[in-house]
Amino acid sequence: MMSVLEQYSLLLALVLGIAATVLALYGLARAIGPAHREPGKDVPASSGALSRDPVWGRYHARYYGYALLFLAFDMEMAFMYPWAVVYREVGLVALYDMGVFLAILFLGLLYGWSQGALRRQ
Amino acid sequence: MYAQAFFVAVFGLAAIGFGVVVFRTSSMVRSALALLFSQTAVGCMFLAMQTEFLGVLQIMMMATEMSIMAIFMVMFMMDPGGMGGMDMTHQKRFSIGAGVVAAGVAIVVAFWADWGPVTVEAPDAAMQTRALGMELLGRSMLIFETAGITILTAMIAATAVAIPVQTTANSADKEDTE
Amino acid sequence: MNFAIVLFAWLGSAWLLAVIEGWTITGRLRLTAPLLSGLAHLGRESIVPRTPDRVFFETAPVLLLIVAVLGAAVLPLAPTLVIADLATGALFINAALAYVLVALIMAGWGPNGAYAMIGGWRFLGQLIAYAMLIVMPITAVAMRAESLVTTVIVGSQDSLWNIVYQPLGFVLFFIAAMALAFRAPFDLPTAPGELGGGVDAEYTGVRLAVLRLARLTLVITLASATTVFYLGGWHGPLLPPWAWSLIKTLAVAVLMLLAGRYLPRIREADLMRWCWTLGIPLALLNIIVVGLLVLVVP
Amino acid sequence: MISDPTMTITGARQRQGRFTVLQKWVSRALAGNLSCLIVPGPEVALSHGLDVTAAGMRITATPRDASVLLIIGELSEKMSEAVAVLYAQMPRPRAIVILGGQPPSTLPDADFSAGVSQAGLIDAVDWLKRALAKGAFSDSPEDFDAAVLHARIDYVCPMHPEVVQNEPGSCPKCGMDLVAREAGESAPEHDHDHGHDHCEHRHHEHEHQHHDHAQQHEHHEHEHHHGHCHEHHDSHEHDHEQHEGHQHSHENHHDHGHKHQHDESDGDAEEKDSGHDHSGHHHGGHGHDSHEHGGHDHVGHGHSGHDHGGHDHGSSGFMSMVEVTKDLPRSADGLAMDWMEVPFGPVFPGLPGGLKLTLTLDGDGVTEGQATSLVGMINESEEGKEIDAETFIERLASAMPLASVSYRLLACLAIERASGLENDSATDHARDVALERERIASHLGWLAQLGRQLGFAWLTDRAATLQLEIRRASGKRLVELTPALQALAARLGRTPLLKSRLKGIGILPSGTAGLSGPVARAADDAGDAWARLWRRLDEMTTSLDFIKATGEPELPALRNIGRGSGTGEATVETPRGEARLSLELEHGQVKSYRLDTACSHHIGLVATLVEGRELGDALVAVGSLDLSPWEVIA
Repeated sequence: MMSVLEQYSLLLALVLGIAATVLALYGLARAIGPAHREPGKDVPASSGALSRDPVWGRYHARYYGYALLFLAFDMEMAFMYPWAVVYREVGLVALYDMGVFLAILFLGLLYGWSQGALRRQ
Repeated sequence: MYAQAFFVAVFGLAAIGFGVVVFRTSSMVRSALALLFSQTAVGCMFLAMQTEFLGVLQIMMMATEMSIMAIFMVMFMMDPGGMGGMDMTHQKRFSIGAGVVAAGVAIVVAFWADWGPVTVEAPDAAMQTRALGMELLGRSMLIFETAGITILTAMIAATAVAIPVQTTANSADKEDTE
Repeated sequence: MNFAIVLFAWLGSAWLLAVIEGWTITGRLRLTAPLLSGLAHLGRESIVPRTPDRVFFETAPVLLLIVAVLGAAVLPLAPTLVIADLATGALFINAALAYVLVALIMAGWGPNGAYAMIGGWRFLGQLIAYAMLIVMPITAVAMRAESLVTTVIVGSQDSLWNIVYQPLGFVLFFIAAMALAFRAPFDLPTAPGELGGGVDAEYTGVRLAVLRLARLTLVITLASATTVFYLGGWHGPLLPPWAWSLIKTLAVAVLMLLAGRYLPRIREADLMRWCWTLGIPLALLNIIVVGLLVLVVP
Repeated sequence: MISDPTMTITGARQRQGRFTVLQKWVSRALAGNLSCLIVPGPEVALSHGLDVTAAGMRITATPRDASVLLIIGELSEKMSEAVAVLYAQMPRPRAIVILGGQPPSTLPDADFSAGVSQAGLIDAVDWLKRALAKGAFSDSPEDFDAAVLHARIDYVCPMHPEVVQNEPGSCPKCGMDLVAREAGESAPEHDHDHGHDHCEHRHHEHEHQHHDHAQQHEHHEHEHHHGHCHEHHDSHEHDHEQHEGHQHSHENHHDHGHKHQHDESDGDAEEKDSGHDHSGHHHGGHGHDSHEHGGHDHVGHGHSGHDHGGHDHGSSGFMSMVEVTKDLPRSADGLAMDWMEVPFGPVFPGLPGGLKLTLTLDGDGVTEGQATSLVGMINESEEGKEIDAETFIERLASAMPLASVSYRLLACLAIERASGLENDSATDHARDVALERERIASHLGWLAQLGRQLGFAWLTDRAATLQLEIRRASGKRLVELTPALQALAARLGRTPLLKSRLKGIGILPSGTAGLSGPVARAADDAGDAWARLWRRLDEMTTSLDFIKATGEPELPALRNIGRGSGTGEATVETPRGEARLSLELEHGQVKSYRLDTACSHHIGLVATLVEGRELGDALVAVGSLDLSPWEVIA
């Protein structure tokens, strides 16, 4: 059995190994031949029209209502996992405790729903 | 022990490095993702310090939350692509001063605080998670439920502020402007 | 040693899956097809679009591959056959797979093209829809196993697989996993018919090969996660444990690949609405039902 | 048939040194993995009876993924330009195959050309495999360049958009100096009129932008195009020539270690401002904008980028977001966003080839859109040019690849009426059967297209297989295929997600003007995309019943009209709606004609269908009209 730190190092080695493999592949591809630079080739493909105009602008994400509620739900997960691990051991108190917590969150969801946060804006 | 210190240092430097990138770029998305990777590096520091649950949680939560921050920045900031080369820093003199003072305070606290005896061996990661759960359901239950209420408040506040209410007056108004 | 065996097993499944995918599309079973197709990708030019954010463009495929493999690294093939048996394994998968989103945002933003950018931001919406349906069912799984360790989770299904114990959780998790893998019918960020390739659109040559490999690995990782969390992992009669793990994983992966052929792409608005107004209440219900079961059934 | 003795394809990759072992392997792999981009589109291949997948090529959605450019039929001038862009964006090694047409002037010679037939296609694939295995790498690959890849400059009068000249000068109407602009893509948009009140502002803005572009491209011409980043903040060097002072004065603002390119837009903004004589441009970037085009700032034109840069330099403290965003377009929920104009087409996998849909997107929502056809037939009878009746029929049929039998029939009927021929019921029946058979095939083609749009691979495969089978099937064979068609319809009824995808999308109520064909008939039900799907499936059944009752199909051929003269008019219910042809016949020659089709009317409905919809829904709505760009009469 490996120690925890050894396991982390293994994961880190995996990350570095993959990065190195990919770089090696890129090197191989480069050895086969370089990309030929030509006009129009490096413009993002847009189905036959040459659109050189940049698109980085203020982007209207229509799901921002969901996004706001999601942030709250994401936060809640910090509590759920440790709770789940000791749940059986603690028993009914844990269910009751978490029930209250989830009910509060569900209330928030219902409020958002009623106010129209759960739709495309 | 030395390996741990080494990795803490490496990830710490990475965190600072990405933190610098946050302000050195004029692209909002780049800035947001640099902040994300800075936070990820902090999560890796937690891992190197053998607080596994905290580290993994940090790595997980930041990915989604910083990405959502990125989209909100793209929605509401001018020139999110940074094509205008906008400088993201303001009030340079004041902020440099504030930064230096804050760093000084942090260093002083770090050296002066009584950190207690160094733990020879950190408890097993599985034990940590279990202990955290017990804490949540025992002594800290009230804090835990208060957090629930706080999150609820945040949800209600966010919804009330951000979501336009559909009333008849509102829709009539909208038709006027169109 | 384990490391090498597991890595080899993952590579083998990726290859098999690629063969099967080719089979469903062309109708011919060619064992060398994935290798030839990879080699052909190497032979094509890898165009870098006139991209003002080259860092993003270059990082995205590699990041996607890394997180897919990291996710698989904590999933066991057999009781000891796992790269890293972390104490927070179930959480770690979530953490690794959250970076799929980061990779897609990078791939979408990098080329400064409209199709790709819309694809990237669409996937953020998709994540907001499916993420809770990954996290909440896993919580219910952890409740039964009393642990986040993946090997313990498989061990807890010794007598009864989770797919029977918590079928609702399985259905939610499986749908969410398909959405995470952004395969059809959840291929909103790549959608050929709507975005002409979306986030994939600007990748060519060797970068495209890496991207395709990453997407394939992602499917395997998610199929393996489904196996570990719901299908009893290595449990099964006669065959050795690793064989059962691989068979189940491949079966789930093929199911994920095939389902998309027979379904039209989901509307983004529908996906979000259903996930939040139906999925999350059901996931909460699943937690409560499992909570009662855990306490009532010894 | 062209065959190069050295077997090197025109789009070969550069080889460095000798042909290495690695390159040899890769070439073989390339030969075994042919993927093709079909121009104008896969639906045209299907309607010509070409089964590209069976020939051994994978059909791809984008040029980036393609190694073969497969061109079917003759291309219009605008399509030739589009095809040059697509070819330029394909990664090497790449090859061109042309079936049944001349190579467009914008492309290099075809690597392989043949007639439109499955045999020709199979030959092409065989040839390509051999050629790629041997000649994917070359010592001296030719550069590909086309005029469309560089902007052409037109000079227009700011007051009279109809005045367009090739050279600078003054307007013949008002004497004002002509303004340079980029020709091509954006040109038609100048002329269109949505009837929206902000339309006028957009005119201004376009010109403004073109002005900008123009200068940049003039510069490129000096440079002989050896720079490859022709994006428009690339006018850096150009600025140096004329505005060195500006450029240097801004250098110190750009010490972020960011890419150089970003700096340049400031210079751009400066130049634009000075050109318009705005002295206070540091603070007034937006003021200038607002007076120019009244609050319409499309990102696509890069205004926002420049202006924000300007803001920052001038501001002493924090900027007010309210102030800064007041000129941006407002979305329905009141948020100020940048809008971008995105082309979908002419070769877009989700739409029929040749149809170009231009959408103004606000996030992934459509604020406005319009469709144009790049391949539409021109409704003109060239004065003094009389066309032989047979030639006229052939020409009309080949101009409408998606419904050639219907138009062949239409032309035959009109000519026969003009020459005063009586109807012959036996011929009529056989022709009607052919028409109904084409209706089934055409609707199947639409289903395949729907499958491509929705990523519903099974539907695409199934519908395409049936379409290929039915195209030229005998009456008996058609009757045999009835169960297969019924099974397809039943399957669609059971498919989950399909209804939620189509229901309520693209609603056209029954009163809408200009509706015809299945679209009109579906308007009597719910009038949405779902109703149109079922209307078409119903029509397939009805057509089958008609064929069962009537007999064998026979392709319409002109009966002997002698050298008759007169005028005649005929209407045919084509798969897409009613087509009407009136013509004047003189001694067996068509003197003049006038054609009116359903698609010409339907294409005008696109703007109302897409407005305010989500991008995916907008595309489904447009797709559900079953527009054939060929049948759009200019």
